[in-house]
Amino acid sequence: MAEMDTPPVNDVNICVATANGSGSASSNQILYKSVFKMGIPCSGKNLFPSNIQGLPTWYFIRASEKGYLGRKDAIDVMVLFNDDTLAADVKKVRAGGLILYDDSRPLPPALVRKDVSYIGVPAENLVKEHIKAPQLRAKQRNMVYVGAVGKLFGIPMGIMQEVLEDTFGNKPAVIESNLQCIELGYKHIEKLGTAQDVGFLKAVPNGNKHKIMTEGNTACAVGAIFGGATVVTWYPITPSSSLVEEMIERIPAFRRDEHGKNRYAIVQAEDELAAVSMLVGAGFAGARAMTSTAGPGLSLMQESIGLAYFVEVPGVIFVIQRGGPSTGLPTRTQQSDITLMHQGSHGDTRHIVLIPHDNSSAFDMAWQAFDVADRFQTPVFVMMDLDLGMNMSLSAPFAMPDRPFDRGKLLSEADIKAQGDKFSRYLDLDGDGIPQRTIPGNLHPAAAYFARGSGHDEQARYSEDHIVYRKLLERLRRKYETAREYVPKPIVYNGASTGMGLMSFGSSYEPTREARDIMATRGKAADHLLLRALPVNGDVRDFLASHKEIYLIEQNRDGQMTQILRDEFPEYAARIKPVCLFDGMPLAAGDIVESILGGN
Amino acid sequence: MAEMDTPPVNDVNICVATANGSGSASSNQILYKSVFKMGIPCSGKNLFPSNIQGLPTWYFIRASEKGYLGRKDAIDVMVLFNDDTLAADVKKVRAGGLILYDDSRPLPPALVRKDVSYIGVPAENLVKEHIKAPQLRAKQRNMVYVGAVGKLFGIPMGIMQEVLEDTFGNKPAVIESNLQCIELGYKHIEKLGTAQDVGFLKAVPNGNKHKIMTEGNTACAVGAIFGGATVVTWYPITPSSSLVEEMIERIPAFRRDEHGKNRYAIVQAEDELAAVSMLVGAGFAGARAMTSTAGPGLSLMQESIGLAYFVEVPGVIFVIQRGGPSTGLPTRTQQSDITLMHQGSHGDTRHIVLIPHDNSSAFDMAWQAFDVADRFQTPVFVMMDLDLGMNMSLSAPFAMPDRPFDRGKLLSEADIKAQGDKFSRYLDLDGDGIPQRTIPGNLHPAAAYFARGSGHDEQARYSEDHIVYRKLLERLRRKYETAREYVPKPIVYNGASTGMGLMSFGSSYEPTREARDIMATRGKAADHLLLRALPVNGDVRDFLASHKEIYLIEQNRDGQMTQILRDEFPEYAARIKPVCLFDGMPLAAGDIVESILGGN
Amino acid sequence: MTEAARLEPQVNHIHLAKKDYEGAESTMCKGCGHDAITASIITACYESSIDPRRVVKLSGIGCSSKTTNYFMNQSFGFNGTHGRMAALATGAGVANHHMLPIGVSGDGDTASIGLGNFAHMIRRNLRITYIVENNGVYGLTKGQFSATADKGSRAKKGWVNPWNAIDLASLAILMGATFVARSFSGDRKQLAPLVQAAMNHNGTAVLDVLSPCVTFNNHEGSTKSLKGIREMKDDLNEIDFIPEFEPIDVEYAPGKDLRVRMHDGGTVVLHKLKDHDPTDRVQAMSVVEQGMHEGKFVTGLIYIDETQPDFATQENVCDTPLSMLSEAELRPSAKDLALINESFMR
Amino acid sequence: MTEAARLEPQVNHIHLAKKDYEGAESTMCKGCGHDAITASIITACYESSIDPRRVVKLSGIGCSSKTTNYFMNQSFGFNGTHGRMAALATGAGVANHHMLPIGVSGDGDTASIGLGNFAHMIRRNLRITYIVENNGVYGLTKGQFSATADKGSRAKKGWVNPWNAIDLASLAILMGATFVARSFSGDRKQLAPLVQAAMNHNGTAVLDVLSPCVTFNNHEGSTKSLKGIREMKDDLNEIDFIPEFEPIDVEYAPGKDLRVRMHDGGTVVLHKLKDHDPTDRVQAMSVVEQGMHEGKFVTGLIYIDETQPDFATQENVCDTPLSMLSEAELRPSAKDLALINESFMR
Ligand SMILES: Cc1ncc(C[n+]2csc(CCOP(=O)(O)OP(=O)(O)O)c2C)c(N)n1
Ligand SMILES: Cc1ncc(C[n+]2csc(CCOP(=O)(O)OP(=O)(O)O)c2C)c(N)n1
Ligand code: SF4
Ligand code: SF4
Ligand SMILES: [Mg+2]
Ligand SMILES: [Mg+2]
Repeated sequence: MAEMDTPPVNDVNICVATANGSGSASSNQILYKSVFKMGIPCSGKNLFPSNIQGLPTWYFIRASEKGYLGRKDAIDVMVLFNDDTLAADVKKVRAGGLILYDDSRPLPPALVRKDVSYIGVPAENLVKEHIKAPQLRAKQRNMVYVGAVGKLFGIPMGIMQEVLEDTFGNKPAVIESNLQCIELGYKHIEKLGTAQDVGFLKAVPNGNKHKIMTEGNTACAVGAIFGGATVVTWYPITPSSSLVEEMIERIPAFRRDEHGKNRYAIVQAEDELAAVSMLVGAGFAGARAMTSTAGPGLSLMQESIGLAYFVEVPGVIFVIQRGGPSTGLPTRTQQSDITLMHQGSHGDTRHIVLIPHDNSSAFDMAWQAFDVADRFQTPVFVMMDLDLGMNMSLSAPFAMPDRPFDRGKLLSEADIKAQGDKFSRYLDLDGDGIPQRTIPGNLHPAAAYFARGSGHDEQARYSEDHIVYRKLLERLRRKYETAREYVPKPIVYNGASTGMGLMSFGSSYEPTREARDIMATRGKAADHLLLRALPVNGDVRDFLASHKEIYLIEQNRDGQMTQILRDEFPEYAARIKPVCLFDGMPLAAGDIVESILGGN
Repeated sequence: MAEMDTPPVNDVNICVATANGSGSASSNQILYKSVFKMGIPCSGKNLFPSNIQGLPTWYFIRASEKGYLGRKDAIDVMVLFNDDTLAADVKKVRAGGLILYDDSRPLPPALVRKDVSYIGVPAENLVKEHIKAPQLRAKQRNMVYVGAVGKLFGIPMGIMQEVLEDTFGNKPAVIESNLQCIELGYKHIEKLGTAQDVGFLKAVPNGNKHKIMTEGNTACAVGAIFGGATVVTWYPITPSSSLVEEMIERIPAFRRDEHGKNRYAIVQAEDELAAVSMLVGAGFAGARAMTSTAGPGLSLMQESIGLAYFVEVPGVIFVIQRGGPSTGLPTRTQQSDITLMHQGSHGDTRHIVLIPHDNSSAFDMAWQAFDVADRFQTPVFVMMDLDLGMNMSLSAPFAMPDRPFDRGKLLSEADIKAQGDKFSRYLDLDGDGIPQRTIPGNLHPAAAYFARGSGHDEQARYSEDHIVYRKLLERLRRKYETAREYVPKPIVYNGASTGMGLMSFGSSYEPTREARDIMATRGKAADHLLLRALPVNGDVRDFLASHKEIYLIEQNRDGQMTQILRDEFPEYAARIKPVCLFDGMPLAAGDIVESILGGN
Repeated sequence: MTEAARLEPQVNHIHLAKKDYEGAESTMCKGCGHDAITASIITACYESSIDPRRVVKLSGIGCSSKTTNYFMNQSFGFNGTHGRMAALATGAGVANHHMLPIGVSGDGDTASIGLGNFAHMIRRNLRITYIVENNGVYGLTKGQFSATADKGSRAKKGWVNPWNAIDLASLAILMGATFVARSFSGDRKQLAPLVQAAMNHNGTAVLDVLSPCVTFNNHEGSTKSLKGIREMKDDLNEIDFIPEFEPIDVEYAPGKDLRVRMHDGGTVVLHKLKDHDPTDRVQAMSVVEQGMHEGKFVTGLIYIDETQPDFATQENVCDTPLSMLSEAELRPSAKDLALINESFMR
Repeated sequence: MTEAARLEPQVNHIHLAKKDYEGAESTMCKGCGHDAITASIITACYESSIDPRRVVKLSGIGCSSKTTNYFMNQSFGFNGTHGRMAALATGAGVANHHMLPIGVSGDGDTASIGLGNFAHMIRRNLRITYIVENNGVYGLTKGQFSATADKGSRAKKGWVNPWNAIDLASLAILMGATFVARSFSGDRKQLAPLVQAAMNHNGTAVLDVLSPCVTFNNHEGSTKSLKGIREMKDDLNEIDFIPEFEPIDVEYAPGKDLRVRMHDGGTVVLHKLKDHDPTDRVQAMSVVEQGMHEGKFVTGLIYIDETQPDFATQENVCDTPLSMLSEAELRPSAKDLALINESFMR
C-alpha cells in the first residue's frame, strides 16, 4: 500500500489497551484532546468493561483529515499497557503497524511479530524512578504513553501541556505530576531517537475552528435544559446515567431563581417503573418531563408508556441503547431497541422516535423532543446508543433553538373562555388527531378532566362502547400520521448513483458515510439517505422508488428498522436489504463495505 | 329475505341484555346449554363490563345448524332485561326480528319500533308473586326469560330441567326454585299462545355427539395439566384469571401423591414481575413452569422474558389478549399483543408463539407448549384472547396427547457420563442452535453451570468478547429457525379460488371461515390459510406465491401480524393486505366480508 | 345523619354546597365500603372548604381506585396503572406542588404490586393524602386474597390464606411516614376528620381504611367482613378537626386531650381513649403491633410529625409550580450556549 | 489467619478442601467489602461441609450480585435481573426444595428496585440464605445513593442524601422474617457462623451485611465507609455455629448464653453481649430502632424463630422435587381425559 512509502499525514488510528480504573481515562482524554487541538478531526471511542476496576479496556483514537469519525477496523498503532491482554492485543495491529509497549520487562518472545515494528518505553521503571508518591504511580504510568505517542507522532509538548491545563484547571499539583510523566515518555522517545513510518500528525491551522468535541449524552443533557425540562426522573443504568448526571452538574447554573430555589427537580427514582410513572404524573400535571434509560429500563417502562400513549400525556424518554437482549453487554453499543420504542407496550401503539446521528443533532433533537411531546401529547423517544452517547466526537457547535417553545394545544383559562367556556379533552377539533389539553392549576370550571388508561370518550368519561373505542384508536393513529410531517425529515446525499442506495440512522450514519466513499472508489457509487425520525417521511418513498437495491444499515440482528420500513412500504419491501452488524463494537465502515460488496 | 317467509330452523341469534351481577350468568348458561343439548351447534358470547355489579352486560347465543360459531352481526332476538340500556338495545335487533321484554311495566312508547315484533313477559311481577324469599327475586327474575325463550323457540321444558340438574348437581333447592322461574316464563308464553316467525330450534339427534362445550381458558387449564405443568405462577388479571383458577379447581384430582402432598405448586405472586421471575427461576430449576396474563401483565414481564430468552430457560406464558393499549377495555377482545409476544423485551429477540383457534386446539397447544419450551429452552407463548378464552364454544373433544413428554436435550448424570463426562451449556453440538442443558439436582461434577443474563460463552462463562457475542446471538436466531419446522403448521382450505386468499389466526379463524362461505355465495371464492404458530412455516410461502390478493384478518389496528409477514416475505409484502377489525367485539363474519367486498 | 343534616349549613366557607363535591355516579356494588369512604372524603372536603379546582385525584387500578371518579367532578383526576399511583403522584406533586393531591388505592394496589413504590413515596415524604381502601381482597378481579388478608382468612371460593397480612400502618411508620392513621369505612365520624387533617398535613399522610368488600369478602371466616371489622376495631382516640377559619371551640381536657396544629392550617384535637401518644414513633409502632397480637385493628390517629419538610421543600423547588414556568425562566440564553460551546472547544 | 490456617484440617467432613469451595477469580475492586463476604461464605460452607452440588446460587444485578460467581464453582448459579432475585429464588426454590439456595444481593438491588419482591419473599418464608451486601451506594453504576444510604451522607460526587435510610433488618422483621441478622464484611468471626446458621434455617434468613464500597463510598462524610462502620458497629452477641456432625463443646454460660437448635441440624450458640433475646420479635424490632436512634449499627443475630413452616411446606409440596417428577406422575390418563370431555358434554 502507498502508505508504506510516504507515511500518511493526519490519518492515524491508535488503540490503547489498559486496565479499567487504572487512570487511563485521563490519559486517553489528554491524548484525544491534543489531537483535536492540533486542528485534526478526530474521534475517541472507549471500549470498557462492565466493571469498576481491573478488567481490560481499549481506547481508540482516530485522527482523520478527511473527517471520518467512525471506528476504523485497521489499527495503525497499538499501545500495549495491559499485561492481561497482551497476547490478543499484539494480533490486533495491522501488518506494517506499530506497537508501543512498556519495556520495563521484556516482551515474551512469542509475542513478537515480524510484520510490525515495536517501540518500547519503560513506563513502570520511569515512574518508579521519578514519582515519589507510590500511590500515584499506578495511575500515572499511563501518562507516560501519552508523551511517547506525542513524540512519535508529532504532537507538540506545548499542546499537551495546554490540554492538561484546560482539563485540570485549578489543580496545579495534578497538572505538574501528570506533565512530568508525559515528559518522561516524550523525552524517552526523543532520547532513543526512534522514528516510525506509520503516520504523522500535523497541525491544521483553524482545522477544528467551528467544531466542538463532546459526548452525545452531554449534548442531550444540554439540549434538554434548553428544551425546558423541569422534571427529570431517572434510575441509574449504563450507558444512560451520564446523561442525567451531566444535567445535575449543569442545570443549577441556569435554573436557580432569585431566592436560590430550583426551577427544576431531578428525582432519582427507586426503579424504572417509578421513574416512568413519575414522568407520566409530571407530564399530566403540565411539566416538561423527561427520563433517560437503557434496554432493561425500557422493558420495565413498557406498561406506563402505553398509559402515556393512551391518556395522551407528553414526556421525553432518552434511550441510550446497549448490547441486548437481557443484561447483555451493558458497555457495548447496539441499535436493538427500535421495535420496543416504536411499538412499545401492549395493544396497538405507534410512538414518535427522534434519531440523532451526531452531537449537534443530539442537542437539537433533545430540545425539539419537548416540543414534539407537547404538540402531540404523547411520549417521544430520543434514540441514542452507547457509541453516540458515551464516546467523544466532533460536531458542529450547538445551535440556539430557532423557535420558541411549542406547547401545542395547551389551553389557559382565557383560551377556554375565548372558545365559549367549552373544553373537551379528547375531541379532535382540527382533524389532525390532536385534541386540546388543560393542566391542573387551570381554574376555569370547564378545565378539569379525568384521565384514565381505560376506555374513554371525547369528554374523558369512562366508556366501553365499541364505536367510541374504535374511533379513539383511529384518532390516535391519525395523530401519528400528523406527526409524520412534523418530525425531522431524512437527509439525502445523492451522487452519481448506480441505482444502489444506502440507508442509515443514528450512529450508523458516520460509518455509512465513510463506507459510501470507499464503495465509490471501488466503482460502486451509491446514494445515501439518513433517517432522522419515526414515523418516516419526506423523501423516503422517493428514495425507495428510485433505487433498485437498497441496503439499510442496522446495528441489530433482526433488521428491526427494516421490518418497520417493509411494512410501511410493502411495494418496495423486497428492495430493502438489512445489513445487520450487531457485535457490539462501534460500527466500522469496513464492515459495511464488506457486507455489501464482500471482502476484497 | 327468504327467512321472512318460512322461519329458519336452527339458525337463530339471540342477544340477552341484563345487568352485571344480577344472576344472568346462570340463566344464560342454562339457555346456552339447552341449545347444545338439543344437538344444535352453538356459541355463547358474553359482553360484560369491567365491573362487579350493576353495569350492562349482553349475552349472545347463536344457534347455527351450519356450525358457524362466530358472532353474528344481525340479532334476531333481543331480550330486554336491563332498563338502563333499553333505548339502545331496542335498536340492535334486525328488522323483522323479535323483542322479548319484561312487561311488568309498559315499554316507553318511544321504544316501539314498527319493523320488529314485541312479546312481553311480566318477569318482575311473576317473581314477586311466586318467589317467597325476596333476596332471591332479583337474581331469579332472569330465569323467567329462559323459560319464555325456551317456549317461544321450541326448547323442551325437559331439556332445560336436565341442564339445570347438570349444572346445580347436588343443590336441589337451587334447582327447584330456578325451575319454578323457568316454568313461569314458559307457561306465560304458553298461556298467551304467542307465536313468532323469527326462527325455530329443532333437536338434531346426536347433533353434538362428538362435540364438547367449554371455554378456551378451561381448555388451556386442562391442557396445561396434561402438559405436566408443576409450577404455576400468576397474578390475577382479566381475562386470564379463570385459566389458573380452573387449574386450582381441577389439579388436585390428578396431582396428589400417596401422602396427600401436591405434585404441583400454584403461586399467586405479588405482581407480574414476580410471577414471571418465579417462572424463570422454576424453569431454570427444571420444572415445567407456566404463567398466564393479559396485556398489562405482559408489559410488566418484558424484562424477564428477555432474560429467559437469553439464558435459555423454558417456560410457558399464556396471554389472553384484551382491548389495549393501557388498561383499555379489559373485558373486550383483541389480538393486539402480537408484536410484544413475538419480539418482546429489549434487544433482538424472536419468541415462539402458538396460536390456538378453538377449544380443542387450545388444549393441544397448551400441552404441546411445554414440549416446545423444553425442546427449545425458551419462553413459549400461547396466544389466546378474551373471545376464545372466556366464551363458551363447541369443539371436538380434547384428544389424548399422541406422544410422551419431550424434555429436549436435558441431560441426566448418566447422559453426561456417556458423553465422556463433558458438558458445555451453550455449545451447539447439533447445528440446530439448541445446546444441551442440565438442572440443579444433577450431581455429575460437570453438570453445574452459571446462568446469567449478561454476555457468556459456550461454557457459560462471562464474556464481553464481540465475536463470542455475535455467535451467541446468531445461534439464538438459528434456534428460532429450527423451531420453524417444529411448531404447528398452517392449515390450508383450498377451493375454487379466484386468486384471492384469506389468512386468519386464533379467534379470527371461525368468522373468517364463515366469511369465506358468504363471499363464495357472492361470487368471490377465496382460499383460506389458518396460521397456527410463529415462526410461520409450511405452506405460507406457497400460499403467498399462489394468490395475488391476500387479506390477513387481524383484530388489531396496526396490522401486527401483517408487519411480521411482510418482513418475512418481502417479495410478497405488497400482496398482504391487513383487514383490521379492532373494536373489541368478538369478530363477526359480516364485518370481514364488508371490509373486503364493501357493504353489500 | 338527620340531625347532622339539620345542623349543616347550605354552603360552606367558600360558598359551595355539598353537592358541589360530588362526582359521577358510583358503580360499586351496593353496600361496598368504598362508597362510604367516598362519602367521608366528600364530607371532609366540604367541611374544610377545599376548592375542588385545587385538588388532583390520583389512583391505581381496582374497585377502590375507581372511586376517585365518584367525588369532586370539578377536580383533575388520574386513574393510572395498577400499583403505580405513588410514583404517579410523586411526578404530579413535584410538577405542581400547589395542588392538593388526594390518592385512593386498594390493598392489592398498594400492598402487593405497589409496595415498593409506596414505601419510597413515604420515604420522600411526598405531600399527599394517601387513602388505602383496605378490604383484604382483590375486588375487581373477583375475590383473590390480597397481601393484607389475614392468615387463616377464608376466601369466598373456599381457599384459606396461609400468609401473614402486611400491616400497612406499621409499614408506613417504619418507612418514615409523618402521618399515619387507621379507620373504618363505616365510621364517618372518625374518618372524615382524619381526612381533613391529612389534607392539611405537609407530607405523606397514610390512611389505612378498612372497607368491607360486600361481594367477595363479607362471609363467615373472613376477618375483613363488616362483622369482623366491627368486632376487632379498637379506637385509640376520638378526633376533631377544626379548620383554620373556624374557632377552636371543642371541649378540651388537658392531659387527656391533645392538640396538633397542622402545617397547612387548622388544628387536630384528639381525645385520647387509650394511653397513646401519637407523636412518639416507637409507641406508634408498638401500639399497632400490640393490637395485631391481640387480634385487634387499632384505629384513629396513630402517628403524626408536623416538623418534617415535604418532598418539594426538600427538593428546594421554586415557588412557581414547575409546570407553570415560562420559556423565559427555563431556556438559557444564546450567550449561555456560546459559553457551553466554547467549553467544548478545549 | 496463619494461626487458623495451622489448625484447619486439610479437608472437611465430606472430604473437600477449602479450595473446592472457591469460584472464579473476583473482579471486584481491591479491598471491596464484597470480597470479604465471599470469603466468609466459603468458610461457612467449608466448615459446615456443604455439598456444593446441592447449592443454588442466586443473585440480581450489581457488584454484589456478581460475587456468586466467585464462590463454589461446582454449584449451579443464576445471576438474574436487577431486583428480582427474591422472586427468581421463589420459583427455583419451589421447583426443587431439596437444593440449598444462597442468594446474594446489593442494597440497590434489594432496597430500591427489589423492595416489593423482597418483602413478599419474606412473607412466604421461602427457604433461602439471603445476603444483602450493603454499601449504601450503587457500586456498579458508579456511586449514586442507594435507599440504605443514611440521611446526610455525602456521595463521592459531592451530593448529600436527603432521605432516611431504609433499614433492611427491621423491614425484614416487620415482614415476618424468621431469621434476621446483621453483620459487617470485615468481621469474619461473626459473619461466617451467621451464614452457617442461616443455611440450616428452614425459611427466609436475611443477612444484612455492611460492606464498604472502597471506590465510591469510603470517603469522609460517608456513614458506610470502613471507618464509619467500624465506629458505629455494636455487637448484640457473639455467635458460634456447631454443625450436626460436631460435638457441642463450646463454653456455655447459662443465663448469659443461648442455644438454638436449627431446623435442618446444627446448633447456634449465642454469647449475649447485650440484654437482647433474639426470639422476641418486639424486642428485635426495638433493638434495631434504638440502635439507629443512637447512630449505631446493631449487629449479630437479631431475631430467630425456628417454628414456622417454610414456603414449600406451606404449599404442601410433595417430597420428590417438582422438577424431578416423571411423566407418569404428571400426566393424567386417557380415562381421566375421557371423563373431562364427558363433563363438557353436559
Ligand atoms: C398490571 C396489572 N395486573 C393486574 C391487573 C388486574 N387487576 C385489576 S384490579 C386488581 C386488584 C385490585 O385489588 P385492590 O387494589 O385491593 O382493589 P379492590 O378492587 O379490592 O378495591 C388487579 C389484580 C391490572 N389491572 N394490571
Ligand atoms: C432494570 C435495571 N435498571 C438499572 C440497572 C443498572 N444497575 C446495575 S447495578 C445497579 C445498582 C447496583 O447497586 P447495588 O445493588 O447496591 O449493588 P453494588 O454494586 O453496590 O454492590 C444498577 C442500578 C440494571 N442493570 N437493570
Ligand atoms: S367487588 Fe367488593 S370492592 Fe368491588 S365494588 Fe363490589 S363490594 Fe366493593
Ligand atoms: S465499585 Fe465498590 S462495590 Fe463495586 S467492586 Fe468496587 S468497591 Fe466493590
Ligand atoms: Mg382490595
Ligand atoms: Mg450497593
